[in-house]
Amino acid sequence: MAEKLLEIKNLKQYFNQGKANEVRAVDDISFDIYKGETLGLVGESGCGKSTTGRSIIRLYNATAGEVKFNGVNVHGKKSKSDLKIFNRKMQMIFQDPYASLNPRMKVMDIIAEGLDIHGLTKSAKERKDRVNELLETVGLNKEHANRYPHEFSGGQRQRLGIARALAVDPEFIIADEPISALDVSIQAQVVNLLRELQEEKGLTYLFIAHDLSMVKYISDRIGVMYFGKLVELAPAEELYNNPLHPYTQSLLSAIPLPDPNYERTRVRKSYDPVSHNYQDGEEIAMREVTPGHFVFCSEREFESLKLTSATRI
Amino acid sequence: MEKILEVKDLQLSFHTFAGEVQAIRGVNFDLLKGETLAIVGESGSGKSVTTKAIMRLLPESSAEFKSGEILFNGKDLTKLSDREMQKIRGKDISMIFQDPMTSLNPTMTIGRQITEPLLKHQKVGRTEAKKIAVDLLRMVGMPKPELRIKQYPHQFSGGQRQRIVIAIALACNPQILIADEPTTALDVTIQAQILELMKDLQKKIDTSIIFITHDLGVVANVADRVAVMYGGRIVEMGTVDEIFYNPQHPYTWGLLSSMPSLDTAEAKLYAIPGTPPDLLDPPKGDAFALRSEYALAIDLEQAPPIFQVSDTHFASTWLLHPDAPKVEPPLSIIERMKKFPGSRYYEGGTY
Amino acid sequence: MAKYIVKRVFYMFITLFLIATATFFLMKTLPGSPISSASKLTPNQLAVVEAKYGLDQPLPVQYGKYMLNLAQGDLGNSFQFKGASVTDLILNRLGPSFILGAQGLILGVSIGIMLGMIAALRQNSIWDYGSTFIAILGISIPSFVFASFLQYWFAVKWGVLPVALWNDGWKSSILPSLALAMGPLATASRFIRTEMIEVLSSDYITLARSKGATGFEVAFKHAFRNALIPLVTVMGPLAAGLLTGSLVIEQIFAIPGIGEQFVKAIMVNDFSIIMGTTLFFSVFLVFVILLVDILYGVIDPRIRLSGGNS
Amino acid sequence: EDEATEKDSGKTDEKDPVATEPEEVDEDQILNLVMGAEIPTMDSALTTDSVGFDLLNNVNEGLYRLNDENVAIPAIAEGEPTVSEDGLVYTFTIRDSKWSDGTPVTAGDFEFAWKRAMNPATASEYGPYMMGGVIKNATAISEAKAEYTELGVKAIDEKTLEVTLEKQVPYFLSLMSFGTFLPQNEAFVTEKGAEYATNSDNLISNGPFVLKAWDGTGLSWQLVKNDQYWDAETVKLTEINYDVVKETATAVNLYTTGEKDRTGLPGEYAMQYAADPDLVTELETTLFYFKYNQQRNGKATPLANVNIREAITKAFNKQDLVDVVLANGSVPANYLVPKAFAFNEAGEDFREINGEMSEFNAEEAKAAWEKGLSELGVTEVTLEILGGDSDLSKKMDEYFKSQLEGNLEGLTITLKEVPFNVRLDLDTAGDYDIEVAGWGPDFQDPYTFMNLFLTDGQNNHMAYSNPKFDELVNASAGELAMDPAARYDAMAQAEKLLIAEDFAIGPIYQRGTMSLVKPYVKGVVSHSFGGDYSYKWAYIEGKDAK
Amino acid sequence: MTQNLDKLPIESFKRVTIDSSQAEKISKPSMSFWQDAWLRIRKNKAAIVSMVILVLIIIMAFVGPFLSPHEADTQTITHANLPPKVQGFENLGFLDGVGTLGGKEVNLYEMKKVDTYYWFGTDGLGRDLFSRLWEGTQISLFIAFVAAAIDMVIGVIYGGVSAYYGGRVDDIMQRIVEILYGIPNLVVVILMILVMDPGIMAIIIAITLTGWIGMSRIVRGQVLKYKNQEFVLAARTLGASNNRIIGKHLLPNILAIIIINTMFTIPGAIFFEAFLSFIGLGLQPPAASLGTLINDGYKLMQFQPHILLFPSLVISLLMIAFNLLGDGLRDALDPKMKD
Ligand SMILES: Nc1ncnc2c1ncn2[C@@H]1O[C@H](COP(=O)(O)OP(=O)(O)OP(=O)(O)O)[C@@H](O)[C@H]1O
Ligand SMILES: Nc1ncnc2c1ncn2[C@@H]1O[C@H](COP(=O)(O)OP(=O)(O)OP(=O)(O)O)[C@@H](O)[C@H]1O
Ligand SMILES: [Mg+2]
Ligand SMILES: [Mg+2]
Repeated sequence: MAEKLLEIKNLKQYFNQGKANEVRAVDDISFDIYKGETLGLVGESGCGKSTTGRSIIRLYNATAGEVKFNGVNVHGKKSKSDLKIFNRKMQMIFQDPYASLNPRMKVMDIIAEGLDIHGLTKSAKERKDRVNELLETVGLNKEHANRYPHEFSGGQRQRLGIARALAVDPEFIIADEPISALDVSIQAQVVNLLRELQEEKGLTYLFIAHDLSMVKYISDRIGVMYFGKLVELAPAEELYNNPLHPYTQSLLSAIPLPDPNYERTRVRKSYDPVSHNYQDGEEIAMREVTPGHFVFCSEREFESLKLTSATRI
Repeated sequence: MEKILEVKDLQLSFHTFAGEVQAIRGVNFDLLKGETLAIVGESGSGKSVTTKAIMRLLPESSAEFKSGEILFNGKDLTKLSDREMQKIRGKDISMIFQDPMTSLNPTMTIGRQITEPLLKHQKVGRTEAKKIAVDLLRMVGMPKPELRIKQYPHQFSGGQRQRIVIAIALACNPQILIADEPTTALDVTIQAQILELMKDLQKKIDTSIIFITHDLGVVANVADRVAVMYGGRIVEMGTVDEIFYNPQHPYTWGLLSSMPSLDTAEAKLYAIPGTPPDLLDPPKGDAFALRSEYALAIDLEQAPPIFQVSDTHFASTWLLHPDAPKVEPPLSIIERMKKFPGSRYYEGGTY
Repeated sequence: MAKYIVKRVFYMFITLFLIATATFFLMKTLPGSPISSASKLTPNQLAVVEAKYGLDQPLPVQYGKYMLNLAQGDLGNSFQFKGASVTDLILNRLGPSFILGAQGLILGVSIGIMLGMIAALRQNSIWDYGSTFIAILGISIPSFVFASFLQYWFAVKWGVLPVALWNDGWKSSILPSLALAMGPLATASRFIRTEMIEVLSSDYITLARSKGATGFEVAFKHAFRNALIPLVTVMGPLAAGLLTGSLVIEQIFAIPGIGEQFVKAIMVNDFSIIMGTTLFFSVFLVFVILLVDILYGVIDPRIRLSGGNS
Repeated sequence: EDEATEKDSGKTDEKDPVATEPEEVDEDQILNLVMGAEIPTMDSALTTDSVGFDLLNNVNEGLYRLNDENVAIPAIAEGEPTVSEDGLVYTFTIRDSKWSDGTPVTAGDFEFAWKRAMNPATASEYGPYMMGGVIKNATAISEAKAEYTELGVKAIDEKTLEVTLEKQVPYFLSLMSFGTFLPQNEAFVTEKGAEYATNSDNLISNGPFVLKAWDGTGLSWQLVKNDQYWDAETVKLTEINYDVVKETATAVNLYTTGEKDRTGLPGEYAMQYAADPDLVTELETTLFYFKYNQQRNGKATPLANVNIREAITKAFNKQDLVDVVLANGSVPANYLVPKAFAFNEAGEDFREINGEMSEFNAEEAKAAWEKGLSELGVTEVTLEILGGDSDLSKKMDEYFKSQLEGNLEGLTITLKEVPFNVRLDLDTAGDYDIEVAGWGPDFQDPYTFMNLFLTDGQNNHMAYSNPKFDELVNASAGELAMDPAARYDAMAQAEKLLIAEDFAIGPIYQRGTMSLVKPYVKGVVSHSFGGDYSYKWAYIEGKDAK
Repeated sequence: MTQNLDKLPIESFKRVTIDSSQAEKISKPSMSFWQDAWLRIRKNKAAIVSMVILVLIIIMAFVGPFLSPHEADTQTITHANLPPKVQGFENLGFLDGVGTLGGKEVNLYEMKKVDTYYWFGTDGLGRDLFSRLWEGTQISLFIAFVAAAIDMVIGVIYGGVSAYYGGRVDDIMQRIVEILYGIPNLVVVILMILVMDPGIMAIIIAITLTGWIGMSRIVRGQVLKYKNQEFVLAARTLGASNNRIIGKHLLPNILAIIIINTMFTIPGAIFFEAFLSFIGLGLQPPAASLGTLINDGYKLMQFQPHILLFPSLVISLLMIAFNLLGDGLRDALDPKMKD
């Protein structure tokens, strides 16, 4: 497989650590992201998807664990200039198109913010040209540069967010539910744009969502999270066709599809963590059931999963 | 089947500081007894306003009812007094809202909130009402309902709250249940549970449901018939199969094909470009024309009338005019049409 | 809950300690002497008098003594009222202030709430403007002017109520309470109006209406309690303000209250009364704030008093 | 007595002669009064304020009492005392009278009270102040050179009190009516200890009235006729109800609605009530004057120059001041010893003897000013006026500023307005340029004013010193003490020296008060020093008729 | 359904290609937040009227003293206590120099033989109240504005730092505020005024001593709200410094609320100054403020109402205008404000 761009090792992110209201938002997860791929991350609301993304990009200081970007641990102590480089290489697109753009700034300044911070343009004219270019890249035009975010629709705003992220020429973009707040009819605009950009610029994505159908469409591999843990990680097709973890199965069975025939025959599976029946002392970990298909399971479950997968194929 | 609700040429505007927002620009539909009618359409297309108009819940200060009738069992709701309307609300027609987090009163126990419509409309005593409330909660699958009716909304999870809201809505066995995006704020797994619950309950008490959503997957799951709204109008209406497998309006096409099904594999999704129309100044002709690659010259001049496709299927697009050129819908739509017997792309086979 | 209160009481003591300390030293920097005829006395005589009050000792010693006495609940003796204990003085003066404060608060807040409700329910109508006008008038006219107006019209001109003094039972308290009520009235009505408008547009109100609740039920059963919550947060300072701020009204109506005495004490450097009153006010304020916070939890079930901050 | 400028309670002018018996007195003998301040204490040893002295005067009785002509007449003293040859030993006989608890008033009560006032443990302020230099050993006691028990007062027996003076004191008898010299019942005082006189329950009285319903700090109290009083027959009023009303407008309103029988009238109201028949205008014996501080913080001020002082003294229109700014019945003062206060043997007012001096005269002021400036070698002078913080003081200060700056070119006045006790502090420290000061007499003799400005006078604090003045004033209290005519002459000379030659102070006005008094209130006697009013002879007549 | 569409010409059914960039066009004119707010506030009649009144009062505060032929602190003692008299009103029954004297209506100008006009009458020292009123307004406004500005600066910094740095810093800073909050501020203020040399500065310091707490709480709430907003996070992922985040992202967003809150602190300060005057701790004469003027006037309310009337009117107008303007700004700047 391609080279690893990002290695996440035993990442933990606890909030209010040591207090009564401690939240283990991300609880010891490890995975890699390869150059040029899109890794989808799904899971129910509150399972820690955003926190994972934010920890990776250092918006939070991780409680424990490593995040290696191009082999360098970004969570270690870093000099200002190192940080700046890192800030350029890794970018984020946010969930809420309304909250993610400063309402008091013009589009021009919003998009140029990265340029300004990193001193990427020499003159005002260059800055302007670059912004216009970015606007065009995301399907808007230079007339929009002098407007304020509230004048845009959700889809347009989300594209502005993308343009902002692109301004610093990142290699890796974390897209935190970039479409869940958008209207169905314009979700496609954004997804198409992200894909186009990936092709053009060789970007790598971590695509976070809770809606599996769109994730499947855009992702090469998909990770499923449940309560702060990564429970399954597999190539997109594989995950859909052969979900192994009972939570993944339950999730897949719940996604409504725009197909009445399918809906009429849907059988929903429910997931109860108790059903694992884990014994004391059993080590539960990510285990590779089939090549590239990891499941969070015990040794005992692992064996039976391997068996069933084998029979399927 | 018997029509329980008829909406005729509803037109409604809001007066805001920026000007008149023509939110509803002539909506017609009817609701049959026991059926589920889904209304889909993008944000701002007027779904909520339509249903709130039925319930007469729009702010009187800014909403202006311009024309039309809303006939409920033959009675025109628009002509009722406030008092008469209050008797209908919660008893004959009730409503579920989008956000379970905000639609329960944070300072009132669940018990009081559920019993309120009972005490109001059913003439039952307090203890009796409490018993019914417990039963209702049990019915919507709440564990230990006797204990929980004494609790406050913040002590429940999102899914549980939505169940409570449903319990409230069903308290008086309404003839019509309006559900305005009841699951949008919920997780897919919880959403699935809620949808199942609603369908079960509908079977039990035989209400008619108006179900608003923009999620076509949900529509496919719950609806008998579907109305597609755009820019304050219903642009297409038909049975669920007609809409999903034989859509006629380019907006419906866009909607359907922008949602990847699990087997979509095209490099590019079909995307509707641009932004929704500004209802402060709605476009002259077809509101969707500016975003449509199938636009005809007349679309820019004149709003299309409603064309009938089948007994149950109507669409408002000039493309259905006999003189209009035959256009190729997007590929994914053609795929769908192949499954529908009445469509021109029908390929037979399993339906 | 218990833990929360313990924690709050602990903070209360720190607050009081700091206030006592700050006031003590601040007060000692006040120009002037508490001994009224100091200028007539020879240094010798003055020394005798100062020794009696312990004023001859160095500041830190005076401070230490004061704090020690304070810890035992002894506020010392007044300078102005020779030999009168400050505790007695405060207790004697507390009643009228408290009655006026309570009546003013209840009157002001209840009328204010009513005006605010009317304004919110009939937004942008003549009712709204009328009640806003009254509320703003309430905060636009200095209380002493308002009090004088009341006194002149109700007592002097129409003779329906006593002019002043605290000797006609309940009747004596009407005008001063009214004058005091203006502030809370304005605050309450503005808070309630803003909040009601906000609450009335919330989803759960729409849900209540969709259940068939009448306008009255919506306003009082559903919206009111929620709209009250922010008002409750300002009630603490408001109540304390009424008690401490009533000095103007007490002076005009010649009420033997605690506020009236306070400014006088400052003017004549009556250290023990200044200290005593300040501490009393502080205890009251801190206590009321605590009370309000507890009340807050009662009104809003979402707030559990678990020691966390908002 | 130092005086703040504003005073709220007015006094009645006595038109009805006390002697004539009233013909038809009302059934209800109740008087309702307002007071401007609370009672700080009823312990005569500790009282320092006018409210306290006023009440003590009506609740207790000393050896002497002021009558309606402000002449001290024997009260608890049975007739005039016998005075020793050298004029130093007075022997009083005590009349048969009782405390309100029925115990007799004895000579020992006087001895006890006076010694108690000198006892350092009592920390009395007025005891040493009033007795110092008068009663034998008082000064020594207050300087801790003698025991308080050595004070020159002795009860020979129950009925005989012997007082030994330090030196001859011509006004001694009038002092005997002053609050500090009242008797105290030893048994009662000892029993109550620290609680004594802190409220009406811990108090007994030997005067016309007893105090009731006073909680020690409250705003209301009552005087009720004392049946045990030896002269109870004379007392007509059964009840006097007091309420403290600090807001003058409120007091006027209470008067208007008939709840109160008397109210002081602030100057602002004067114009409106000018024609009111209830209006009573009365001249007090309190005098206000500029103190010119010649040395501030060790440095000579421009006021060290006599011409500058003269200029300021003459540069403001006093008539306008009293007519328009004060408008309360005050009169312009061109003197130090007030009008209608001290009289010589022949009954002539000291004022008539010494006349007016340094009156307002803009021309003379200007001339003196220029002279002074050139002597100082400057063209501009900035001076601070230290005044009180009452509204009236402030208004007055504004007037001074405008007048002085208008009449004296190159003068800039800054104003500093502080509470009374702060002003006293600054005065004692000599930290001011010009102070608006006031003085009310402590006894009925010009000496109470003159001694203020002795070089080491307790109230000098303005670096004024003139040996000639000292000599004259000291003589009046020393060698001339028993020669009334020469005394007056010496003091008249001293006053001239002080005001017309040295311009050490600049007299401003003699305070008057205006009050509204219900016409049915009769027989109230007002006093020029000590307690303000006596109600012993007061009665209500004609209220019922209304 | 009857369809009567025969009349349509065939060419109307030609397909047209829609310029896709056309679809992204925003038809509304571009409007910044402030322009939008201005539009909203323009619709709010009360706010506009308030604004006009405020501007007028402020202008008068500076120009007023020059309009009158009489100077503010010239004492013409013979003209003391005159009622208002305005040219041209002599025969109209008001503002004609008639006042009550001892319960009777008297033309005091005639009585005192004054042949000049005092539009708002005179005070007890014969000073022209018109000039004095405007000078007083000037001083009151000065006190209020300076106090509000100081409140704002301290409050914004304190609240901002507390919320932005959060954690321990916030904990400690909030404990301090809690304690300050527990101090009866009237007490502190009065003590402070007496300890300091009396005057404008003392009053301003006294007002601001605890005045900033309200602002700091509001700012803290706002910063807490905004600092985790996604646009701030976005700036942080771009490597923005704290200064940049505070200056470009936080401040501009909370500015509206700061302004609104300031609109309410200004009248509060004016009022407090009036209150201090009443208890005798106000300005030192001859300086006048609305507070001292009202205090001078209120005792004479029954006889010479004009002394009280005009300053009361101005203070009330100021209060009403600032409050309504504040309300209007709140509606305009922050339609859904909820801290
Ligand atoms: N700053 C924080 N302090 C405390 N708890 C937090 C914080 N941020 C997130 N959490 C908690 O961590 C958990 C994971 O949150 P996170 O936002 O990562 O979930 P998510 O999977 O992104 O959910 P969603 O789909 O709703 O965006 C949640 O329980 C959340 O309440
Ligand atoms: N109270 C109101 N005042 C002014 N305009 C309103 C009001 N309520 C709705 N509108 C406008 O009416 C139009 C239709 O709104 P509606 O809420 O019906 O949309 P919707 O289809 O329900 O959208 P969503 O999917 O976002 O809920 C929108 O343009 C909206 O801005
Ligand atoms: Mg998230
Ligand atoms: Mg909606």
